[in-house]
Amino acid sequence: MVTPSWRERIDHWRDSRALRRIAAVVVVIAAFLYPLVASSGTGLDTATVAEVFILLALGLNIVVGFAGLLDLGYAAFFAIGAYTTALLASTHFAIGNQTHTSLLLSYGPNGVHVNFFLLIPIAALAAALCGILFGAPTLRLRGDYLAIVTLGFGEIVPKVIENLGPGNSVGLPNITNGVNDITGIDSPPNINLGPIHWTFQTNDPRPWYYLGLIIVVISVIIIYRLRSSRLGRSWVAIREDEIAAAHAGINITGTRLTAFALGAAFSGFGGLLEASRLGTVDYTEFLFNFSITILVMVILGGMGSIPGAVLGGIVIAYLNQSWLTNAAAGINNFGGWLEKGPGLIHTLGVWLSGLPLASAKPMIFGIILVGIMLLRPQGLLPSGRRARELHPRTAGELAEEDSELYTVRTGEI
Amino acid sequence: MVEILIAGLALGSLYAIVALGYTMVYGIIELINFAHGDVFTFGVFVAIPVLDRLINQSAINISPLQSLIGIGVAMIVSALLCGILGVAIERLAYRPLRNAPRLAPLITAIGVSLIIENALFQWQGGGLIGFPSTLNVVQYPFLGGATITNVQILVIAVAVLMMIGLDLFVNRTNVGKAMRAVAQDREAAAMMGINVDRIISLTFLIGSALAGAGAVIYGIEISEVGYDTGFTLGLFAFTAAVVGGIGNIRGAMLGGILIGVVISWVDNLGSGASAGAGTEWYDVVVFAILVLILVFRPAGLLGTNTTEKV
Amino acid sequence: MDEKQPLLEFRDVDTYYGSLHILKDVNYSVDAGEIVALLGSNGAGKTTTMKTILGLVRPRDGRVIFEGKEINGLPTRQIVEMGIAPVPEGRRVFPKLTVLDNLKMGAWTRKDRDIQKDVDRVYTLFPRLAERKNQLAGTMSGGEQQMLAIGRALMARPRLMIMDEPSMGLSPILTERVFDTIVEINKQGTTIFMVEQNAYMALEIASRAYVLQTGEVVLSGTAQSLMESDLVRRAYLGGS
Amino acid sequence: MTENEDLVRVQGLTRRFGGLTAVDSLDFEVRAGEILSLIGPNGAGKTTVFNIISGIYPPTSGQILFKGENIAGLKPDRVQRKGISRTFQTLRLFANMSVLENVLVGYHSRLHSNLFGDIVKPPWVVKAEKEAVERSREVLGRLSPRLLSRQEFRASDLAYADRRLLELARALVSDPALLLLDEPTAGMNPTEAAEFMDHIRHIHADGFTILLIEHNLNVVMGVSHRIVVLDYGTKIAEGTPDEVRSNERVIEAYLGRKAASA
Repeated sequence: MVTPSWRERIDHWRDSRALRRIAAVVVVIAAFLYPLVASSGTGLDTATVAEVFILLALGLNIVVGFAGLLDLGYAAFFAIGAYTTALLASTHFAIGNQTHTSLLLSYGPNGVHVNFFLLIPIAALAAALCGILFGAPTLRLRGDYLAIVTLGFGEIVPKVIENLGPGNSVGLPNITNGVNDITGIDSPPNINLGPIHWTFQTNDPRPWYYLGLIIVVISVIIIYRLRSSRLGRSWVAIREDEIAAAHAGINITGTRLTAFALGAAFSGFGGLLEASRLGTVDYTEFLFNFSITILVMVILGGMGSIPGAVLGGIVIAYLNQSWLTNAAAGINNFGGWLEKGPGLIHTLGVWLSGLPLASAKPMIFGIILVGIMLLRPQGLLPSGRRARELHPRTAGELAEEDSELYTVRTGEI
Repeated sequence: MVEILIAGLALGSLYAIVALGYTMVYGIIELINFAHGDVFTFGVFVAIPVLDRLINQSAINISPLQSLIGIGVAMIVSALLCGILGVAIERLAYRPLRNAPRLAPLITAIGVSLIIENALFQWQGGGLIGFPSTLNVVQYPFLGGATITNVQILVIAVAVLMMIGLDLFVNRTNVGKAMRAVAQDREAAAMMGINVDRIISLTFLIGSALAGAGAVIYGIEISEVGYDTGFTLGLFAFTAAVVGGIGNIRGAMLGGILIGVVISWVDNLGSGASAGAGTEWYDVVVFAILVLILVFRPAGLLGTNTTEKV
Repeated sequence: MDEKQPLLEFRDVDTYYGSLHILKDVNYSVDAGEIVALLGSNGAGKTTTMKTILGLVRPRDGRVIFEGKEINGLPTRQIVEMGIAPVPEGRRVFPKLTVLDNLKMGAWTRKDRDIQKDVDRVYTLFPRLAERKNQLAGTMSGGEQQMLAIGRALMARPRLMIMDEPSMGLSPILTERVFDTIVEINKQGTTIFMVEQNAYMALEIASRAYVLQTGEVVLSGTAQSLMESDLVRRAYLGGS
Repeated sequence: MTENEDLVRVQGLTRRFGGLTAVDSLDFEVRAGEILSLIGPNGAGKTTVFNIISGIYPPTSGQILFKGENIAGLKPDRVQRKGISRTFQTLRLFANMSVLENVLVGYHSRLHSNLFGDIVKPPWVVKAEKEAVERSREVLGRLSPRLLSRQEFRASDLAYADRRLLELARALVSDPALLLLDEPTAGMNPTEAAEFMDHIRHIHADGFTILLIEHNLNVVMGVSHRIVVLDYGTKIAEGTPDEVRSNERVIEAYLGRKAASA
């Protein structure tokens, strides 16, 4: 009926399963080999940050991409994961004057220390639980209202952390250490498995990198499975037509809540990794701007696309950690060089050398958001279905319109 | 108590003015225009140089005439520039997505907000900027020993005038009715020969211009402003619009004033050991109100519940 | 056909949505004073025809001519101003405007603001609307809304009224009433081009008709000849 | 007891929107195995009745007894799980899903699964999924072999009449005890409508109970066992097609002389 355009053919080719599998295997192998060729520790550090970002992007992609819910406060769950870790695995909570020690948990005057591997489910569950508590009353709301409510949630959580520090005004004991941050967070225990000897220290990024990589690979597999399950199908159905989905027996709020909680769990998970890697947490890292940064990863990669989320996480991590600073320095230097020239070139040089690129990150993210939405709403590595939904008007929809446009509002009251 | 009320009323009037822009834009294209708060900040920033020129601030007593002219001119300039900015945003960022799924313009709006906010940051830096003093603050005695200042009277009066004017425009004039027609059924309006694009532009123009004019009043009342002032203010104003019933002009006014009074009240809570508790918690309170209203009465106080037709 | 110029003409019109071919080389002509019906099922291209006339869809090829002037490519506003007014499918009145304000919106493109005479004319045609002039349109029944939609179109003082499924969603008894009104309006001098599923009713009042199937005109002629045609009897009149 | 034969008993059903009473203390029943039609002028409250039964909004007052249990006020997904499926006046398909996926969504409530099953995919989950696909294909094939041959098509690429059929398949696949069809032939020409009527008859022959809203009198008179006529939210007549056709009040309010005699 319709001859496929070149773009559609390319999309189809990219959709082919075998090819995807091969690509995935190649990428994973390359990722495992990367530390062998990485020239410096800083490069690997960035890669480790990228892993956390990928986790966040994967999680938010469940919420935004799969379930179609715009969450503008996603960083709050990251904060919850990170602070759960900080409270349960650091010197912060001194209890009694005797130290009790066991494999999974020890506590005493030196604080509470829960085993890292036990913290994995705890941090994920804590975030998921907050997701459920917050989502249950609000997920009935329409998309844009939900966006603003999640934004509010994202503002509230750091505020609560800020306000529950020492000597807080509501008369509670010091829970979060407030503006002072929490430091001295435990690293994961050393791992000795056959040839693997990992010691988690701040001066060696390798164990962190491999730990993150394993977690990312497992997460990707889990999310692929979810997408093709009954639950994944329900997400699509709700996104496409909520009312029809409800009448097909899908519990709308419950299904959305699952997406929200799963997304939160991944974020909490990311928070755990980040907190234990840095050894410190600071609530000002989890504000609106960070929520938007994660959103940019998802949008850039392509809403609903798992490879897209991975790519988005990597790009934004490198942009954040190195590219932008390097580019800024380069451009400023280039400007300094131009300054030596005459007339207009000099003026241009002055402008370029003073260009505050390093502080323009929000603007660059803003431009990415607007640019992607206007020029390529499906993102860089689109998921087939989402691409069709996001294209302003596909031929099929318009044809549908010919018969349906006018009947949209004819229903009885 | 009365003083808190008056302060709340004045603050609320500011929210109401900004809320009008949200409510109009949402009413006509169902978009939360995230950039609106930043347009407002832009309005404050452009008013500063205008006032610097028109009002001799080294004078001990600024003459009332000079104040009035200065404020008037600043409001017009700011309204004009904000209006243009608003129309430009709509034209460049939202119009191309008119027929896209709703998530797309919403995400774009966030992007535009980031761009403008960062541009304002590049322009004025990250600190708080003092707003020029434009009139001599005079206190008048008010009910129960409380006082009211001329600034507060000005803020409330301007907000009320704006709302009445807008209400008359939308409900009484043909263009206003066309605006409502576009909001209710865009395609049917197009079939009547109404230029939908132009009406939507006009909506952005009016909403943004109101924010621009309100920005001057804000500067006078609050006297300090930062590049990100509009973000939080915008959120509160949006909350006000939702509380009043989004799309409803009188509702925006009512919601704004309610939010203003609540903030003013909460802000003053806490004494002794818990001194400052209110100041620490009031944004949490506002967001809690937002969530509660949306969950229990999504149509707002003055809005009517509409059931989706099937 | 005589050399008299038709009021509205489609000459080899092709429209596409993306790569989808909707109207395929379509020709219509509507003479002044006629009622012409366009029959066809959903997806045949009827609504696209209406949108093409109003300039809401631009044809890729071919011309749409109204009173000798090419109107394809003109903005809707200008087309309405030239004397074409739509009665859209599903009525599409403005639910939260009053009846009177709805009528005023119908007169939007009029340069003269002297619309009271036309309001009175609509009220004479539909006394029910006069009774409810200050009521919100959305609170009226389907039949009343259909009257309002027709009245609103009349406010533009059109020479051509294009109606999309005026019987849609109306009970048989209301359909009859609406069709009586259409005849009355036509008698008062407005030409009518009407898309209709209810072929029986449409052919009863139309002078000529076209049958559209998957974007192509497969049959056209006088209402009488169509009523007797096998294709129409089989597909649209449910007879045998 | 006649009560045992009634699949659905609607009692004193009332729904107000603001000041408007859309449905006014309405009583009627649907008997197991019949095709019952609701007809009436636009705005008479037919779709409102459907929306209340299927759970879009709760009634202001009144009961809906389904197999003896009051289901008024339940949410749509709960109603569907009880065994009531519906179609919509304006098609509501999952446009970007394939034909088969659309039907599979209709089977949702018959599949039992949890997060663990969805992620780990143990053999019983895989088996249930396979059964769901088979069942969906079977329903598609029984309804229309053409639709089955297009199972991989996107729903929005189907012709209009096929999309109507697909919506029907989605409603049928869960084997509902009651099927609500809201103007299924809207937008069809008489030939297509007649074809659809055949489908309704076949479905009925397979043992489904059907409640139908329809404007097309040919369809209504052709397939209904009984008809309930609404006007301004109240029942003005009830009976066989012949009884209704000759009822004075129905002619007055709805049919008109011409249609009644046609």
